[in-house]
Amino acid sequence: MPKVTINENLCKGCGLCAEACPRGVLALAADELNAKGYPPMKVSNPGDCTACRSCAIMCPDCAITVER
Amino acid sequence: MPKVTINENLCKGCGLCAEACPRGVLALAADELNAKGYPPMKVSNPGDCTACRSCAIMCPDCAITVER
Amino acid sequence: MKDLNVLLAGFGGQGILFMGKLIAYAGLIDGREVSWLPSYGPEMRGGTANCSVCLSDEPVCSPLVTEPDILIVMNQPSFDRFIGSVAPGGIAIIDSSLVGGKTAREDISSFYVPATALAGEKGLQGLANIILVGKMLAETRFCSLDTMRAAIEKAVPPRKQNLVAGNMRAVELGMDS
Amino acid sequence: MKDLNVLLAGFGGQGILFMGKLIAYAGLIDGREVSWLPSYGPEMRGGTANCSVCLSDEPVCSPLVTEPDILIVMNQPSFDRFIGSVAPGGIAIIDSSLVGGKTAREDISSFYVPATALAGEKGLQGLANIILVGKMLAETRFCSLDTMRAAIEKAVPPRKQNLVAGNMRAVELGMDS
Amino acid sequence: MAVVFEKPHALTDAPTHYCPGCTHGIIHRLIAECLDELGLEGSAVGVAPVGCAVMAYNYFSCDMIQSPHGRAPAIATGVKRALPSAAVFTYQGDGDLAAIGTAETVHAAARGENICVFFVNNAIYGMTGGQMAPTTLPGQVTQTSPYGRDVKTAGYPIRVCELLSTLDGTAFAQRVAVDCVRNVLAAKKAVKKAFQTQLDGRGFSIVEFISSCPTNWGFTPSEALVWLREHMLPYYPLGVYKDTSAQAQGEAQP
Amino acid sequence: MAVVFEKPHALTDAPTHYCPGCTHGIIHRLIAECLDELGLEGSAVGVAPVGCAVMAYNYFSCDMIQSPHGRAPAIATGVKRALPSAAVFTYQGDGDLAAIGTAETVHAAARGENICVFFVNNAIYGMTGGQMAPTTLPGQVTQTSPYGRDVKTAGYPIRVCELLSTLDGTAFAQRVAVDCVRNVLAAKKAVKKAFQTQLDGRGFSIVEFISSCPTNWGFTPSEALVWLREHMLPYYPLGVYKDTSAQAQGEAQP
Amino acid sequence: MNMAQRVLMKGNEALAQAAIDAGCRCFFGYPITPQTELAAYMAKQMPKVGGVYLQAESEIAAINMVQGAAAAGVRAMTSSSSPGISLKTEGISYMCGSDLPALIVNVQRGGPGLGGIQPSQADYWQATKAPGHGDLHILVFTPSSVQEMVDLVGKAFDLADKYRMPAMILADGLLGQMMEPVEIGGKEVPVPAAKPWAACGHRNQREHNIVNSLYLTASELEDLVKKRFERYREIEAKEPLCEAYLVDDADIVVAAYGAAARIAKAAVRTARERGIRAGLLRPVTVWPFPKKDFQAAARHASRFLCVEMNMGQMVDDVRLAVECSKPVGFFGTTGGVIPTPAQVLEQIENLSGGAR
Amino acid sequence: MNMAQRVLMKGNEALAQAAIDAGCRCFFGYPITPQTELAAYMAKQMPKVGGVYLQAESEIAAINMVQGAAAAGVRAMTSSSSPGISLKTEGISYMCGSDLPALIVNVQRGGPGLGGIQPSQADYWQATKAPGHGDLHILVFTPSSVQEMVDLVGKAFDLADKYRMPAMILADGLLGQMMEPVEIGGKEVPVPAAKPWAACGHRNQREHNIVNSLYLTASELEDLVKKRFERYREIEAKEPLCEAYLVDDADIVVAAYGAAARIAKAAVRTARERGIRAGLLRPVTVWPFPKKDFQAAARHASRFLCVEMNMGQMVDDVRLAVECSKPVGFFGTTGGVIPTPAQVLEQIENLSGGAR
Ligand SMILES: Cc1ncc(C[n+]2csc(CCOP(=O)(O)OP(=O)(O)O)c2C)c(N)n1
Ligand SMILES: Cc1ncc(C[n+]2csc(CCOP(=O)(O)OP(=O)(O)O)c2C)c(N)n1
Ligand code: SF4
Ligand code: SF4
Ligand code: SF4
Ligand code: SF4
Ligand code: SF4
Ligand code: SF4
Ligand SMILES: [Mg+2]
Ligand SMILES: [Mg+2]
Repeated sequence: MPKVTINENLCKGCGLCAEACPRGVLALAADELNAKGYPPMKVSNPGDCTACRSCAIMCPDCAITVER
Repeated sequence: MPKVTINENLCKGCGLCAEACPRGVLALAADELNAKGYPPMKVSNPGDCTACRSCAIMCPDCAITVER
Repeated sequence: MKDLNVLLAGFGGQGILFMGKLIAYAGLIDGREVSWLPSYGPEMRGGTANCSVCLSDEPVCSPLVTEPDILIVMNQPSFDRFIGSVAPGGIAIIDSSLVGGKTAREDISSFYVPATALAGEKGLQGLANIILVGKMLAETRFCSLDTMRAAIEKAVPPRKQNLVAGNMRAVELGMDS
Repeated sequence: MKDLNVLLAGFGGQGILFMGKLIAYAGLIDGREVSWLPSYGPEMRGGTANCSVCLSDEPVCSPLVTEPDILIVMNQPSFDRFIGSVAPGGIAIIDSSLVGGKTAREDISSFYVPATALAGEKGLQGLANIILVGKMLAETRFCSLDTMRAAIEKAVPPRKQNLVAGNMRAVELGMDS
Repeated sequence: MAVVFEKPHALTDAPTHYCPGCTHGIIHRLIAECLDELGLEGSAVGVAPVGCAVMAYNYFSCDMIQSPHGRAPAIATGVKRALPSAAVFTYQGDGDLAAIGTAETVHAAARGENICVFFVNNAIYGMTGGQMAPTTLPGQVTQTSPYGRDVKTAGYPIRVCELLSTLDGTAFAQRVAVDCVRNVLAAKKAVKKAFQTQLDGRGFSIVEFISSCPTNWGFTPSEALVWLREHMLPYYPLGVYKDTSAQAQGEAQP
Repeated sequence: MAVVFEKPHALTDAPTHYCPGCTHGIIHRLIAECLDELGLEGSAVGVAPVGCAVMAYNYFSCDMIQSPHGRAPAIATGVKRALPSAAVFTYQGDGDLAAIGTAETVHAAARGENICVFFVNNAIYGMTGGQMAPTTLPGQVTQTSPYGRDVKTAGYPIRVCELLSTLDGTAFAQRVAVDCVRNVLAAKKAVKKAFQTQLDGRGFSIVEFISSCPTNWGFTPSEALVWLREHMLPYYPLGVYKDTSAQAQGEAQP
Repeated sequence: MNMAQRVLMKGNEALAQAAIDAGCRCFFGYPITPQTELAAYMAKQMPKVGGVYLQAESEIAAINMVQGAAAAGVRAMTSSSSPGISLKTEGISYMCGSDLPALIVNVQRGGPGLGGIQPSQADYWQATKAPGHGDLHILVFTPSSVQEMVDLVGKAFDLADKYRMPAMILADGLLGQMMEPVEIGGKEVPVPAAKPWAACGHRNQREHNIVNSLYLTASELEDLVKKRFERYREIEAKEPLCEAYLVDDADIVVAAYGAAARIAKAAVRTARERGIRAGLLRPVTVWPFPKKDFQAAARHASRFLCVEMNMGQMVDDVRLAVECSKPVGFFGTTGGVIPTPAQVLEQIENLSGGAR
Repeated sequence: MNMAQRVLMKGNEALAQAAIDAGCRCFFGYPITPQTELAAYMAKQMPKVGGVYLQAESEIAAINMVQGAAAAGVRAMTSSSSPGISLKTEGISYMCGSDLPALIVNVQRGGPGLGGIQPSQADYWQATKAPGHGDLHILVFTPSSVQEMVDLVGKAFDLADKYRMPAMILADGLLGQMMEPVEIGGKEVPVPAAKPWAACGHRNQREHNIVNSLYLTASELEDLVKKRFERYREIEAKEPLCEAYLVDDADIVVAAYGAAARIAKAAVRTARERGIRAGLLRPVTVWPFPKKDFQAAARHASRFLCVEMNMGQMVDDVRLAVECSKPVGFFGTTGGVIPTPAQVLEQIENLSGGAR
C-alpha cells in the first residue's frame, strides 16, 4: 500500500508538497509548530495516496519519503 | 597641382603609405635614418600624385599631408 | 533614571526588531540616550532574531546587551539560550503560548504571558509582541503611556497610522495581563 | 682581474642585448661572477635598448651600470645620453656609421668604428654589434678568443650554430679595426 | 514495501538553512540524485558560491570547496586542471555568476572548461536581503531598485544561456524551471546531461534553473512559483540552447 | 592650394610611441577625425586602457583619463553618470576588454550605458610583449602559446560583437578592419555612427577594429595586414551586428 | 531634511544621508552584509536629489565608477565590507596615484576570507598601511557612534578634496547596524571647491586635462611620489584627530577606536569608579595616527592597553607613537566577537594590580 | 634538467624552473611586466613535465585557480606584479582563511596605480601587513640574487605546505630581469607530504572534505583565527631568515632586503674600506621578520639605516625590532629608481660623521 511519510523536523511548512499532491493527501498542521517554529506538514488522508511522488519531488527539504 | 608632403620626423618608415599608393609616388629612403632610427618615407615621384589620399589614410602616424 | 538594558528574542517575523524600535523611540521621546542593535544577516532568515536596546541618561557605551535587565522571549530556543543571562534582579517576560518551560531562577522576576494566544482571542493577530511590550511597561514603568503612544506613532510608517489604535490596545492588554 | 662594468646601448633590434649576453657568457665560461641586466618594457619597442653587464671576481652587487668602464653605443641618442657617464680612464666604443658627433672627453679612450658600414661591406649584415664586441675584446682583452668562441656557441641557439662562424669573423674584424 | 522516494545519498543529513519553500533545496536534491545515479559522489568536487547556497558545502556529501563571490568557475578550473578525473561542478546564484563572476563565467565557457555549472536564477540577491540582480526583471521592485528596475538607469536583465551559447567552448546549455513536478523532472534530466557532457570530455556545460526566492520577493512559496511562471518564464524561455552531443547534433535546436 | 588631408585637431602633436606600421595610429586618427567633424572635442572625455594604447591620453586633445587594466567601461560609466552631457568613449585592446575587463564590458553593454567603446582586436597582448589574448586564433603562436594556441587547453577565441549583441542594452555593434583604404574608410563611418548613437541617447555602442601588431606577430607592417586579412577576417566576420537606430531598423541585418 | 533633527537612525543610513548632505551626488556600490542598508538608502534617496545611485556589477566596477566620477570632478563614494574592500585595492591605489578625492566606506566584518558577518576591526592594517600597492596613504576615519558616522563624512569629503586623495570611513558592523539618536541635516549642501584638474570636457577653453597614474620614466614617478609624501607629512602634522577621556592624570591608558572604544569607555568609567586611574585615548583618525596625543599621555601613564576587535593591529602604532617608552598591552576579540566592558575592565584591573 | 648546472638565467626564468623542480605542477597567471618571462617559461616547460600552464582571464581568476588547485591538494602557484597583486588580495585572504598552501610571486614595479614598470619594493607593507582583509599573515621571502630566487622557491613551497598557508616571493623587476649564473636542478622532484584535508574526491572512503573560510558563528571564527595565530607565533619563533654581513662589530648597521640589499652591500664594503664600521643585515624573510638578528645587532650598533626602493616601509619594523633603542635612519628611492652604491655610501658616511 502506498505510504507517504513526513519528517516533521526537516519540514518547514512551505506547503509546496500539498500544492503538488493531486489527491489532497497532505495538509499543514493547524495549531502546532515544530522546533524551528514552523507548522509541519501532516498526512491527513493517508488512504488516498497513490505514491505518485509529486509531493516529494517538490519538497525542497527532503522531508518526504514515499513507499509502495 | 596635387602635393603630398611627408613629415620625416613623425615617419617610422613602415611602408604602409607606399603600399597603398596606386601611383608609386612614394618610396623608403635607402641610406638614411631619421632621429628615431627609422628610414623615412620619401616622395620619389611627386609628379604622379593624384591627391587621392590613400597614403594618408593608411599612415598610422599622421605623417602625411595632402594638398590639391 | 536607571539604565535599562533590554534583550528581545524570538523567531524572525514575530516583530522582535519592531518591539525594540518602540522601546528605543520611547527613550528618544523622553530625551534619553538610546541604542538599538539588531542581530543581522542570514541568521535572521528562518532562524532566530534578537535585538538589544539600551536606555540611559548618559551616552550608551556598549549597545550589545549581554546581561539584560529585561528579557522578552517569544520562542523556546531563545528562552533556553538567554534566560540564564538575565541580570540578577532583572525581569523576564515570556510568551507562554510559544515557550513551554519555566525557569528555576529565583533571583529574577519572571512573567508568563500567553501573548500569542491572547492576541488571537482579542483580534489582535500579529500583535503578540506589543502585548509583551505592554507587560514590560506595566512592570517597569520605563515610560509613560503617552510616550508609548507617541513611540508607536513614530515607529509605525506614516501610511499605516491606522494601525496605531490596535497597537495601543495591545499595549493596554499587555499591561493588564 | 679587475671588475668590468659594461654598458651597451642603441636602438631596439640592433642586437644590444645579445652583445651583453656574449660578454656575460664569456665571463661565465671563465668562471667569473657575472650579471646581465637589460632595460625592459615598452621603452624597448621603437625606442632605445640598453643593457648592463658586470664581470667580477666577487659576487656582483649592483647589476645596474651607471658609470661604465666600457660603453658601446650604436645610436646618437645613446651616445648623447651616456658618453658623459663613462668612468674616467674608461673606454667608449662608438659605431661611427650611426653616430655623427665625437666626444670632447680626454679622460677616456674613445674608439670610432664604422661597424654598420663595415658589416655591410664584408657581408656581415646584422653583425655590427659583434664587430663592436670584437673591438672591445681587442682593447681590453677581457677574455681569450677561445672563450669568446665558446661564448658565441652558447649564446647562439642550438639550431643556429651555423651562425657561429659569421660571428667569429665579425669579432675578428672588430679586433682588427 | 519498497521505498520509491527518499533523500539521495549525495546529500548529507544536515537540515538546510534555506527559507521555507526556497527552491535551492529542490535543486540541491536534483544534483545529488544525479551524483548518486551516475556513481559520482566519490569523484566529485563541488564548488559552493557566495550567496544563499554558500553553505552547500554542508549539504552535499562529496568533497566541497567554498569559493570567493563569483569565482567558482575559476576555483573549479583549478580543481579540474589539477585533477582531470574529478567530476567538478559549481553551484552559483545569479549575483554570483552573472554579476561579479561574469568574467570567470564567460571565460570558463570560452575555454570549454570541462566542468558543470549549475546556475540558480532567482532574479535577486537572496543572501544579502533582496537587492537587484543582473537577472532582476524590468520593473521588479527590490531593495536597490525601490521604484522598480528602471532599464534606463539600471540596464537590462542578462540572459545567461543565450550569452554563453555564442561561445565555441560551451558544449551544453539548457534553461529549466523548478516550479512544478514536470519541470523539476525535466531539470533533473538536464543536470544529468550536464554531468554526462563532462564525463564525455565535451567541455563546458551550464544548467540555468529559473527559481524562486519567496522571502525577498515577498510571496508565499506557492505564490512565488506562480510569479516565477508568469513573469520569469516569458523573459527567460526554457529550452536547450546548445548541445554538442552527437545525439543532439541530429536534432533541431531552438 | 587646399589641404585635403592633414592631422585632425583632436589629435595632439605628440609623436606616438607605437611601433612602425601599428594600426593603433590609424584608429586614433579615425576617432579624432570624428570628434572634429561632430564638434565633440570640447565635450569629450576619453578613457585610455592599459595596453599599448595606454598613453592615448597624450595623443587625444580632449580630456582624458587613464584607467586600470580592463576597467575602462566602469571609469566611463562613472564619468557619463556624473556628466551626462559629456561625449564619453573608451579605447581598449583585446586583453583589456575581452579578458580582464569582461565583466565591465558585458555589464556596460547590458546596462545600455550611453558610451562608445572602441575595441582594438589585434589577437595579442601587444604591450606586454606578445602573450595570448582571448582573441588569439586557434593555432596562433604567441609567447604564452608557444606551441600554437591549443583550443583543448587554452580554449576558443571570443567573438566580442557576437557576444555583446545578445544583450538588450547594446544599441550599436559593428566590426570593421583597418587593413586597407576601403576598410579604413568604412571604419570611420562606424566610429561616427557610434558617437551618433551616444548623441541620440540610444545606449551602448561598440566598434571592433580588426587590427595588426606587426612587432609581436613577427611580420613587417604590410605582411601583418595580409595576415590579418587572411587569418583574422574569416574568424571575425566584418559587419554591423546590431543597430537600433530608426534608420537601421528598416534595413536588414547580418 | 532641511532642519537639523534628532532622529533615530541606523549608522549605515545616517552615513548615507550625511553623504548626500555633504554634496555627494554619485554612489556606486555592490551589496554586502553588513553595509547593505547604506546602499539601499542611497537607492531610495539619490534619485530625489538628482543624484546617481548605481549598483555596479562588482566592487571592482564600483570603485572604478567612483574613480571615473571623481576624475570628472564630482563628489563620489562607494561602500563595502572587508572582502569587497580587498577587491577595491587596485582601484584605490590608482586613485592615490592619480590624486583623486573620493570616499570609501568599509563596514568591517570578521575575516579572513569570507569569514563572518559580525562586527570586526581586522582591516586596520589594510586601511592604514596598504590599501593598495605602492607607496601611498589614504585618510582613515574611525567613527565610534552613529553621530560620528554623520559628522566625519563631511570632514572626510572636505579633506579628500583638499589633499586630493581618497578618504575612508573605517566602520564596522556594530556601527552600521545600530540605531542611535543623531542630529542630522539642517545645513546647506556645501559647494565643493572648483577642480581645475578634472577631466570634464575642456570646452575648447583650456589645454586638455589628463588624469593618470602612469609615469614610465622612473625619476618622474619618483618626483611625484616624493611630492605626494610631502603632502602626507603635512597631513600627519595637521589633521590627526583623537578623543581623550580621563587621560590627563591617567596611569593606565586604554587605546581603542570605533566600536571597541565605546566598550573600552564603559570599562574605563567603571575602573575610575573602582579607584583605578584609567583613561581612554580614542583615535578618530588612524591615518594620520594621533601620535602627539599618545606621546603626551606617555609622560604620565605607566602603561597602555590596546583594545581592538582584531588580533592587535594598532599595537605597533601605539608602541611607535610612544617610542617603545612604555609597555603596550593588548586585549582583543576577533572573528566578529564583540568584547564586553567586563572583559576590558578585567584587563585594566589586572594591569593596575600589576602596576601597583 | 637532471644535473645541477651553473647556467646563466634570468631571475624570472630561474624562479620558474625552480618551481617546477620543487614539484609545482600548476601555474596560473596573467601577463604583466616585469614578470612576463616567468609565465612564458612556464608556458613552454610545464607541458613537458605533464604540468598545467594556464593563462587566466585576469589576476583574480588566476589566484582563484591557484586556490582550486591548492584545495585539490597539488602544488600550485601564480605570479604577477604590483597592480596584479592588489587584485589577488581577496583570494589571498580566502586562502589564509581556508588554510591553503600556495606560492604567489610578486615581481614588484613602481607604484602607486599603474605607476611604472621599473624595479621597486613599494609593496612591502602590503606583503607583510595586509596581503588581504582580516587578521592574517603570509610567509614572505625576499631573494636578492637569481640564485636565491631559485633556492627560496623550494623553501617557500615546503613551509607553505607545513604551515598550511600561502607564501610569497617578494622580488622586483631587477631580480626578475637580470641574468646571473645559478646552480639549478639536479635534485629529485620532492614528493610533497600527503594532504588529508584536500578536496580531491573522497572515493567513498572517508567523510567529505570541506575547504572553507566561512564561519557564521563569531566565536567559532574567533577560535580558528586564534589557533592560526598560534601557528604564526611558532613561525615567528622558528622561521625568520636573515643574512648578516660584517655585522659582528658594526657601528652602523644597514638594513636592506632584495635588490636594495645588493646595492647596500657594495656600499658597506666600500665603507669598511674607508674605515667605517658598517655592516649589513639582510632579511631573507620579511614576515616573519628576523627580530632577533636586529636585537643582537642593536647591542653594539649605534644606529641603523634602512635602504629600500620605497618611501621607508621597513623602517618601523626595524624600530620595533630594536624597541626604539637606536635611531633608525632611512635612505630610499621610489617609483622604479634604483639607488646607487655611491648614494648609499654617502648616507653611511654622513651617519658615521654624525656618530663620531
Ligand atoms: C566580494 C563579495 N562581495 C559581496 C559579497 C556579499 N554577497 C553575499 S551573497 C551575495 C549575492 C548573492 O546573490 P545570488 O548570487 O543571486 O545568490 P542567492 O542568494 O540569490 O542564491 C552578495 C553580494 C561577498 N560576500 N563578497
Ligand atoms: C592589473 C593589471 N594586469 C596586467 C597588466 C599588464 N598589462 C599591461 S598591457 C596588458 C595587455 C595589453 O593587451 P591588449 O589589451 O590586447 O592591448 P594591446 O597592447 O594589444 O593594444 C597587460 C596584461 C596591468 N598593467 N595591470
Ligand atoms: S505521493 Fe502523490 S498522492 Fe501520495 S501524498 Fe505524495 S503527491 Fe500525494
Ligand atoms: S514541501 Fe517539504 S518542507 Fe514543504 S511543507 Fe511539504 S514536507 Fe514540509
Ligand atoms: S595622395 Fe594618392 S597618389 Fe598621392 S602619394 Fe598619396 S596615395 Fe599616392
Ligand atoms: S605610412 Fe606614415 S609612418 Fe609609415 S612610412 Fe608612410 S609616412 Fe612613414
Ligand atoms: S533568501 Fe530567498 S534564495 Fe535565500 S534561502 Fe531564502 S528564499 Fe531561498
Ligand atoms: S606592440 Fe603591437 S600593438 Fe603595440 S605598438 Fe607595437 S605593433 Fe602596435
Ligand atoms: Mg540570486
Ligand atoms: Mg591586443
